Amino acid sequence: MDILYKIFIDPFVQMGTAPDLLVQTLWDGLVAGVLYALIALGFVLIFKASGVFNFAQGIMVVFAALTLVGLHEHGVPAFVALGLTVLVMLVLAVGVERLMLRPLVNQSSIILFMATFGLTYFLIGAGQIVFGGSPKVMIASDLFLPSGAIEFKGLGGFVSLQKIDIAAVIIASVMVGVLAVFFQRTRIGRALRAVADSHQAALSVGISLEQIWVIVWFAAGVVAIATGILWGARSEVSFALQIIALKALPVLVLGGLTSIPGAIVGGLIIGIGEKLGEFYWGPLLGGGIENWLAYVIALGVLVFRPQGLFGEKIIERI
Amino acid sequence: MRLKHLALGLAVVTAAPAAAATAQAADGLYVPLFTYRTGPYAGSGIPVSNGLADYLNMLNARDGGIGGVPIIVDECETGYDTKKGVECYDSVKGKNPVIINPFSTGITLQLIPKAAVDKVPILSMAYGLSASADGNLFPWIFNPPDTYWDGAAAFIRHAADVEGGFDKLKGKTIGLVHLDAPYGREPIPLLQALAKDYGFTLKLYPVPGAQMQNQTALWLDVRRDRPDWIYLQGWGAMNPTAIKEAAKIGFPMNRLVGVWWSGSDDDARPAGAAAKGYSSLDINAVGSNFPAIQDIIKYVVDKGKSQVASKDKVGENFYDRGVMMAVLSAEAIRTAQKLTGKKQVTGEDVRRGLESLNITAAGWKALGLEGFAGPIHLSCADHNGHDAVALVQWDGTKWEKQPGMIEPIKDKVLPLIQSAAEDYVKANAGWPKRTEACDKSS
Amino acid sequence: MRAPSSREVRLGEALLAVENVSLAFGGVRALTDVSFDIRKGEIRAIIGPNGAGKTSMLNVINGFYPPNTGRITFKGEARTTMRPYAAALGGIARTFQNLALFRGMTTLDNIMAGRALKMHRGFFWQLIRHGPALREEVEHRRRVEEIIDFLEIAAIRKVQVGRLPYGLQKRVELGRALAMEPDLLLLDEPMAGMNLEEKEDMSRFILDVNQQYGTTIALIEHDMGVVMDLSDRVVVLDYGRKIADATPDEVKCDKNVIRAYLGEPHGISA
Amino acid sequence: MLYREVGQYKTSYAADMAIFPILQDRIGLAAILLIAFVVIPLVGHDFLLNTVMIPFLIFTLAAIGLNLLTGYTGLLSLGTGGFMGVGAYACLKLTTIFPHVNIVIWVLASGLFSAAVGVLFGLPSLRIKGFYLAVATLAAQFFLEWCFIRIPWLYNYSVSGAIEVPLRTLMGIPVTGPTATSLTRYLIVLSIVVVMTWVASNLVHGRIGRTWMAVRDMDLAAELVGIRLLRAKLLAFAVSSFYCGVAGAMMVFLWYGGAEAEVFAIDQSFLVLFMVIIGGLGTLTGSFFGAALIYILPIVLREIPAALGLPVHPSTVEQLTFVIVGVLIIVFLALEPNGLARLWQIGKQKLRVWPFPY
Amino acid sequence: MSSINPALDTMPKLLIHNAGVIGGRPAIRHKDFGIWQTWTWSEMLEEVRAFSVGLDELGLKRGDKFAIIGGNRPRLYWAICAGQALGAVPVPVYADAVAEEMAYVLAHAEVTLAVVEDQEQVDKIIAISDRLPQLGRVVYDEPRGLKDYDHARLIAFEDVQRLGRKKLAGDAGCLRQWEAAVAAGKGGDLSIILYTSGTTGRPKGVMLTYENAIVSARNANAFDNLGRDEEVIAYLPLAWIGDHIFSYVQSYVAGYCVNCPETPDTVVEDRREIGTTYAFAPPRVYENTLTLTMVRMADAGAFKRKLFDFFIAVARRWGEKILNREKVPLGARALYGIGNLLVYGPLKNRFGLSRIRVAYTAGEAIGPEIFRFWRAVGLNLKQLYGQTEASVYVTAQPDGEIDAETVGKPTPEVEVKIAENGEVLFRSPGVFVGYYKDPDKTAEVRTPDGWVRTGDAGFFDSKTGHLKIIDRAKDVGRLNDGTLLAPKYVENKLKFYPNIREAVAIGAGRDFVCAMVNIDLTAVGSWAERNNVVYSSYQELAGHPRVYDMIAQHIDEVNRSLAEEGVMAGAQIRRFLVLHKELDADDGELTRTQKIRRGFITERYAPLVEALYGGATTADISTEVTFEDGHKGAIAARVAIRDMKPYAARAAKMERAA
Repeated sequence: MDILYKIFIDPFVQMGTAPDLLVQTLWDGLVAGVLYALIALGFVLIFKASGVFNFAQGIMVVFAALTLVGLHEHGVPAFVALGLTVLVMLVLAVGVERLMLRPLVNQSSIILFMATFGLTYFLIGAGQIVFGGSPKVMIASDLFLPSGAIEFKGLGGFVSLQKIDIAAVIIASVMVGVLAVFFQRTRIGRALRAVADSHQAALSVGISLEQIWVIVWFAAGVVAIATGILWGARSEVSFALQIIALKALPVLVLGGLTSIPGAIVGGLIIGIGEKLGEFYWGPLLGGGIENWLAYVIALGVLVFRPQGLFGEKIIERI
Repeated sequence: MRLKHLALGLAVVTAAPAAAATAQAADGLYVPLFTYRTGPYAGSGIPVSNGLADYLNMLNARDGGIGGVPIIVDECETGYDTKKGVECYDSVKGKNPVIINPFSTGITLQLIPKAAVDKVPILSMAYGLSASADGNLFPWIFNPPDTYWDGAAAFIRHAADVEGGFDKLKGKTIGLVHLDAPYGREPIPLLQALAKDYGFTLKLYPVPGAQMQNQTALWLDVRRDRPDWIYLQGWGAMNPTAIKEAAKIGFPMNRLVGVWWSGSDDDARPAGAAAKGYSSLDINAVGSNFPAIQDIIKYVVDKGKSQVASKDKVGENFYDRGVMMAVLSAEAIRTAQKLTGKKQVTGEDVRRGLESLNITAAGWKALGLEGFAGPIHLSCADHNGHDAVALVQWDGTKWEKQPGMIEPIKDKVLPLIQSAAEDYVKANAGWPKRTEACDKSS
Repeated sequence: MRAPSSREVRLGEALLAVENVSLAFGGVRALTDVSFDIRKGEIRAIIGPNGAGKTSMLNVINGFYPPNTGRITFKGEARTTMRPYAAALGGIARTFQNLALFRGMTTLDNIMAGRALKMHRGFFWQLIRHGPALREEVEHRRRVEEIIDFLEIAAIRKVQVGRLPYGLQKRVELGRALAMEPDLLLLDEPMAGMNLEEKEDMSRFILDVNQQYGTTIALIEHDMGVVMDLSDRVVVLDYGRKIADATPDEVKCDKNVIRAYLGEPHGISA
Repeated sequence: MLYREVGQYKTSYAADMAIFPILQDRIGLAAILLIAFVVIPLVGHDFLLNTVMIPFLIFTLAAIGLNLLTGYTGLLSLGTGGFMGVGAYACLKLTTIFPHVNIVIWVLASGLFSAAVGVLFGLPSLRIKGFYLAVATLAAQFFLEWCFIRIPWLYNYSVSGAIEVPLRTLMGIPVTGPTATSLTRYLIVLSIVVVMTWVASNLVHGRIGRTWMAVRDMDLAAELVGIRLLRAKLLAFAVSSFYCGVAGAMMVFLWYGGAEAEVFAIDQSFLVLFMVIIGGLGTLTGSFFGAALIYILPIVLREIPAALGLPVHPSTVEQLTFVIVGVLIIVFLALEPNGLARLWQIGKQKLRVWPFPY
Repeated sequence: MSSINPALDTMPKLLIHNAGVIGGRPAIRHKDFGIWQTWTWSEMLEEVRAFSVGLDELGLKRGDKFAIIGGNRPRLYWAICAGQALGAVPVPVYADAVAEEMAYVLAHAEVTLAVVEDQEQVDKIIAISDRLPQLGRVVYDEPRGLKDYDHARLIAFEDVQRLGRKKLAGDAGCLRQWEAAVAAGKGGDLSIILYTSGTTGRPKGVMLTYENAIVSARNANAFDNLGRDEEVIAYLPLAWIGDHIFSYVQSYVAGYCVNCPETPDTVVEDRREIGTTYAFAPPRVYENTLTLTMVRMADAGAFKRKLFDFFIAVARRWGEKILNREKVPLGARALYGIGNLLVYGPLKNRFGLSRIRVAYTAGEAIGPEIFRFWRAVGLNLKQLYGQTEASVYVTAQPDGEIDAETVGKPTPEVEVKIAENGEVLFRSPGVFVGYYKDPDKTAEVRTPDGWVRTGDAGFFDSKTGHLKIIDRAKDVGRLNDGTLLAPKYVENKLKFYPNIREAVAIGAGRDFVCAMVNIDLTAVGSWAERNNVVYSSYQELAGHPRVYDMIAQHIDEVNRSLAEEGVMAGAQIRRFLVLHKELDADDGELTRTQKIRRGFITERYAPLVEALYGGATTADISTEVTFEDGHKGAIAARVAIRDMKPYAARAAKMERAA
C-alpha cells in the first residue's frame, strides 16, 4: 500500500503543499519543452520537404554554436559573428544539397537517414579540427541576452525565472511564429508544403526541388543557431551538446514527423512531462528516469496513435 | 576479390604496430599515454592530456629523458571510449611499455586484470578503482595520492570543519550530485558508511550521461530537499551545467564542493561570477609559477611542440594535474633505475619503482615544483597514500588555493578499501595471489 | 483455337454469399446494401464504372474492411468481421489491382511464401534446415514448381520480382495466390495495364485454373470482352449499389447497366 | 573469371536450394574458414586477434542480429545496444549463480534473456512502423541502459558498478578472465559466430526467412497469404535480440573482460545499424562487410600515419578519421545504397559472366 | 560391308541391353520443375515398356506409322522407341510446322496414331483431322488446358503408360510377349521415316532401316571415341536426322546420357549446367554465339576489351596449333595458358562449352573466321558433311586434320566420288531405303549400284584430300558471258560478316551478279546503338543509309576476295539491296532448317530483282507475310539499291579438282 501511496497520492500531496515547486517545475518543463520543440522543428522542416530523417540536427546545433563562439574568439564582433554563422549555415545547406542529397536522390528513407549519420561524423571531425575539442562559453551577454533571474516570492516559497529562459521562450516562440508564417503565407512556403505532397506540384509552383532542399536545410540551420545559442547559454558549448538532440526524437514522433504544430505540442508535452515525472516520481526509482521517460511517453502515445498526435493518418491502400 | 581486400586490410593492421614496434626497438623508455582530446568529455581531457605529454616531452628536451634514456612518448587517442582504450592497450602492449596511464576509470577497470598478466604497471592517478589501493591484492595497479573515498571523506571533514565539528553533522542533509556511471557512483559506499557513523542524511542525485546538460529537474529536487552540503562528482560538460544550475536555484556556492575532477577551469568559467565561492578538492597546485612548468613553456610550448591552444592555458588546474601524472610516472621510472641500476628499465622494474616511490617536499623542490603537491610515498601494501588534499575556490575568474590541507578520514576509508578489495577478489574467482617480491626500500 | 466443346457451366451450391453488406468511410458510402452469391466452381465477375465499390467489395470479402452492416457467409459459416489472416486460413486468396508482391524476393520465394499456411515444420528444425525442415521445403518446392510450370514462368524462377516487367509480376502474383490452393480466388483487375497478348495469356491462365483446379474465381475487370469471355455470371455495381446480377449476355443488354456505363469513357465493347 | 559453372547441375531440390549452390563458392568458403581457423591463429599476434578479429566477429554477430530484424523483417530498431547489454548482464548473472556450468553455454543461454526482452519491446511493432518504431525502440535502449546502471543486482553489487568478468575455464584452459589468451578467446568467438551465422542462414533461407521478407516487403499481402504478422515480427525480435544478446555477452566476456553500462549505450546501437546498412540490408555477408568496414577501417586509418611515419598527432588522426569515415559513409551510400554486399554480389556476378560485361 | 550383331540390331534391343549392362547409369535427363529429373537406363526401359505396351493396347501394330510432334522431351524420345519396339514406324514432324504442312506429312505417311507434346499440337491436329481419316488416337504429354477436350480421341501419356503398366502387372505373359515383339524386329526393318523439307517441292519421307541408323551411329562413335560418359543436349528438331542419330541412336549405341532443356529459350543455360561433352550444331549456332560474344565485348570496359583482344590475337596465332598438338614455343604455350585462364576458359564456360571434347558443325558451310575463332579458343570444332539419305555421315574431319573450308574425309565405310558435273556421290551402309511412296524420286537420287546423288557440287582438295563443297549442284550456274557462278559460295562469303544474316546472290543467265541482303538485327542493332543511329523498326534500320554504307563496305571486301580467286572473279557483286523484312521459314523463304530457297525468293521479290537489273536506284515491293498466330498480312516498302565497283581479276590460279 505504501508504494501505491507513493505513486498515486504523495506526488499530488506534494504539489498541493509546495505549489511554488510545482510552478517552478512546470516553468522549467516549459522552457525545456520549447527548446526541444526548437530542435524538433529543425527535424520536421527537413523531413517534411525532403523525407530525410536528419540525425545531424544535433551536431548542427553544436556546429552553429561553435562557429559563433569560435568566430567571436578570433575577435569578430558578436553580431557580425552571428551574421557570419548564418552564412556558414547557408554554405552548409548548399553543401549538403550538392554533395549529399543530390547523389542520393530517390533513395529510400533509411539510406538518407544513414547519410545524415555520415554528415554527423563529418561535422564532428571537422568541427573539432577547426575549433578544437575544448568547451567554450556562450557569448550570451555580447548578444544582449540577459542573465540573472526574476524571483517571485509567494506560493509558499519562491519561483525563479531565469532571464535567459524567458528570452529562450520568447525567441523560440518568435522563431516558430516566423517559420509558421513563412510556410503558410509565402510562395516558397507553399511550394515547400506542396513538396510534402508531391514533387510535381512543387515544380509547378516554379521552384526546383534542389532549391527547396537548400531552403529547408538552411532554415534548419538557422533553427540550429538559435538552439545552440540558447542551450549553450544554459550550460556550455561543447560536443556533448549534440546528445541533447536525441531528446528531440520522442518529441518528433509524439507530434508526428511532418507536423510543425506537432513539434511544438510534442516538445511541451515531453518537456513538462519529463520534468514532472522526474521531479515527483523519479525519486521512487532512484532518479535519472528523465532519460527514458520521454521515450516511454512517446511510446505510450504511439501505441494509440501510430502516426503521432498530429501526423497524417497512415492509410494503408491496397 | 574479397580475399584480396581482407588480405590488404590485414596487412595494414598487422604491419602497422609491427612497424612502430621496430621503430622503438632502439633504446628508450616506452611510455604510452592514453589521452583524449575528442569526444563529449574532451573539455576535461584536453588540459590533462596536454600537461601529461608536455612534462614528459620537457624531460626529453631538457634532460635527454630520464637517467639519460629518452622517453618515447606515444599518445593514443581514446576519446574517453572504453572500446578505443582497450584497442590502445592492445596496440601498445607488444612494445614493452614501462608504465601506462589509462586516464579513464572505465579503461582502468578493463586493464586491472590484464596488467598482472602482461606485466605492465598501471598508474591511475586519483581515479580508477578505489579498492586497487591495496597493493597486496593489486600489485600492478597504483592510484596515488588519493582514492575517491579519500576525496569524499576529505569533503566530509571539510564540511565538519566548517560546521564546527563532526558532531555538528548530525541531522544535516548532504547531497551527492554525481555522474550516473561507475566513476560518479564511486563515493556512494563511503558516504553511506559515514552517514551512518555521523548521523547525516545522504541524498543521491544521479545525472545520466545523456542528461549532462539538462539537469533542471534534478536541481529542483535539490531545491525541494534543501541539502546543507553538496558534493559534486561530475565530469566533462556535467560540471559547468551543475554549477550553473546550482547558482540558478540559489544554492549557497560555498556549500558546493567538487571532487578534484570537478575543478577544471572550464567547469567554473561558464558560470563566471555566479560560481564564485564554489570550491573543489585538489591534489596539485594551480598556476605556472614553478621552475619545471616554466621549463615546459621554454622547452616545449614555445617550441611549438605542445598541443595547448594558448600559453595561458599552461598552469590551469587540470594542466597541472596532467603534469602531476607525468611527474609520478617519471619519478617511478627514475626510482626503478636506481633500484635496479639499469638505465633501460622494464615494466616490472617500474612496478617496483612505483612501490618504492617517495617524493618528499624536498623532492618536489628538487624537481622544480616546490609546493606543487604533498609528499607522495607508496609502499607494497599501500599503492595510494591517502594523502591530505587541498581545497581551491573559484574567485569568479580563477582558482584560489585555500590555506591548509584536509586529511581524509583514514580510519574510515582504509577498512572499506580492505573489504572492497577482498570482495573484488572474491567475485573474480581465480584472482592471482601476489607473487611479486617486495623491495626493502619500500 | 479452343476445342469445339465449349466450357460448360458447372454451377454448384453457393460457396460465398454476401448479404445486405454496406460499408462507409467517414460518411462516404462505398457499398450500400449489396447482396449476391458466388457458387462453387464458377467464374464470377464484378464489374462497374470507376468508383463503383468493386475493390471495396473484395476487401470486405477477404477481411480488410469489416462491413458496417450485413453479413458474409463463406462455406456455410456466417460472419461479420474477420482478419485477412483468417480469410487466408479459410481458403480465400487474392491478387491486387496494383500488385502486392514481395518485391525484394525472387519469383520462387514469392510463390513459396504463398505456402506459408501449409508449412508447419517448427522453429528448431528451421534452425538446422536439415531433416524434416528440408523435406518439407522440398515437398512444397515441388508443388510450387508445378505452379511455375503451369504459369510458364520457369525462366524467371530465380529473378527478383521487382525487376520483372509488369505482366510477369501479375503472373507471379497469381502464382502466389494459387500456391495457397484456395477455394475462392479473388482477382482484382488481373489484366490491368496489359497488352493484348498478355491479356490473352492471362485469360487462358484464369480459365485453366478454374478448369484444372476447380477453383472458384471472383474477378474484377474493366475489359468487357474479357469479362464476357471468361465469366459465368456478372454482378454490376454502380455507386456502391448492385444494379444487375446475371449472365454476361443478359448484362450486356441490361438498361441499368448501359445507363451506368454511359457516363464512362469506355462503354461496353463485347 | 574464377567461376567455372559448367557441369554443375542439380538433380534434387535440396541441392538446388543449397545456400551455396556453386562449387567455387563452396571452395571460397572453405578457404575463408581455413584462413580463419588455421592461418590467422598461426600468424596472428595479440593486436590482430584481440583488437581486430575478436571485435570484428562480435560486431558481425550483432550486425547479423540487427539485420535479421531490420534487413529481413524491415523493422528499424535502435535498441541493439540495450539488447546486447541484456545478454552481457544475463551471462554475468548466470555464471555467478551457476559458476560450474561451461561459460560457453551461458554465453549462448544469455541470448535467451535478451530474446525475451526483445519480444517485450517488440510488441508495439504491430502498430508502429518505420521511424516511429525506431524511436519506440529507443525507449527500450534508454530504459535498459538505466536498468544496467540502477539495478546493482545486475552487476553483482560490484563497487565499480561494472561487470567484472571472472575466470572461467573450458577443459582446464582459461576462456574468460585475464589469463585467457586472445587465441583461445578468438577461437571460441569464431566458432560461435560461424555456427550462429550458419543457423541464421538456415533461417533466412527457409520458411521463416520468407515469412520475414514477406512482412518486410508488404505486410498486408503477407497477412493475406496466411502469415501472422505479430508472430512473425515477434519472432524476428526474439531471434534478432538473441543474436545481439550473445554478441553482447561475448563482447564483455570474451573481448573486454569487463565493462561498464556505458558500453551498451545508444552509440553502440547506431554503430551496429551502420554496419547493417553499409554492409547491406537483408544479406548476411553484408553484416561481415559492414562490421569490417565500420570497425576495422577506422583502426586502419588510425594506424596509417604511424605506419607511414607521418607526424600527425593522434587526436588529429582521430578527428580526421571521423571526417573520412563520415565522407566514406555518404560516398558508399551514394555509390551503392544496397550496401557492400551488393557490390560484392555485383563483383561476383561480374566474375561469373567474365569476360562479358553482362 | 558392315556386320551388325543381330542381338543388338534395333534400338529397343539396345535399350534392353543397356538396361541390363549399365542400368544404373543416367540415360536421359530433363530439366523440368526446376531441376534435372533423371532416368537411368533401367528406369527408362520401364517407362518405354509401359508406354509401348500401352500403345499396343491402343492398337498400334507392326508396320503402322505414328507421328511424333513436339519439342525435345524425354517422353517423345520414349515414344519413338516404344513404337519401334512394336515394329511400328515413327514419323517425327517439325513442331513448328504450320497445320498445312503437317497435314500433308501426316496424310502422306498415313499415320494411325500421334504422340504430341501439348495443347498447341492437339489444336493443330484437330484442325486438320478431317484430312486424316486413318488417324486414331492422339496421345498428349502435357495435359494443360486439355481437360475439357473431347477425350474420346485424346489420351494422356501417363494414361497410356498406366494402361501398359496395368496390363504388364495383370498379365505375366505380357512382358514376354512384348520382349518377343522387340526380338522380332530386324536390322533391316524400316525404323523411321524422316520428312525432309527440300529446297523445292513437297517434303519427301526418307526411309531408314535400323541398320542404317545403328551402323552410322556406331561408326560415328568410333570415329570420335564416344563412350558412355558423354553428355549431350538435345535441342534440335526431333524430325531432323541429326537429332535423331545424335540424341537417340548414338546415345543408345554408346550408352551416353541425353539432356533435354527446360525450354528452347534456356538451352544455353541448360547446356552450361550440364556441361555437354559432345555437341552438334548448325553453323548458325556458332555464328550467333560469336556474334553475341563480340556484341557483348563491345559493351565491355576498355581494359577488358583490350585484354580480350590481346588474348584472342594470341589464340588466333597459337590456339589451333596447340589444339592440333603441333610444336609450339614454350612462351606461346604459357601465354596461351594465361589466356585460357583469363579469356578462353571463361568464354567457353559462359556458353557451356568448357567440357566439349568434340563439337561438330554441319548442314551448311561455316564462316572460316567463325570456325577458326572457336578452334583458336580451344574448342575442338570439326566439320562434317551429311544427309538424311546417308543417316547423316558422309564425310567428317578426323582430329588433327581440320580445315575451315573443307568438310573432311569420308567416314568409315563410306565411299565418295565426284560426278562429271561436279556433283558429289556417296555409297555407304547408311544409305536410305528409299523415299516413302515415291519410287521415282528414289530412283532419281539413287543409282542402281547404290550411289546416292547429294545434289551438292564439290571437289576434293588436292592438298588435304578433303572434300570441299561449293554449292548445290543445280544452283551452280553461269552468267551470260559464261562466267561460273556458285551463288552459295558468294552468299556464304557475305554471311560471314556478323552484320549480315542472310544473303541471296543472283545472276545465273544474267549479265552480272546482284545480291539481296538481310541484316542481322542483333549485330546491327547494337552497332546502331553505339553509333547513335535511331530507328523504330527493322524496316527502318534496314533502309538506313548508314547501314547501307556499312553493308557496301562488306560487299566491297567480298568483291576483293572474289577477285583474288580467279575463277570466281567474274562473280563479283555489282549491285545490291538490303531487304526490308527478315527472310522467314513461315513465309516459305527459308527451309525449316533455315536454308534459303533462292528460287522462291527471286520469284517472290521479282520487282526487286527487276529493279536490280533495270538500273533503278529504288524499288517498291509489297510482300505477304504470315504472322506467328497464322494470320496473314502485307508489308510494303521502298528499297534502295546501290552500285558497287568490281575489282580487276587477279591472275592467281585456283586449283580446281574434278
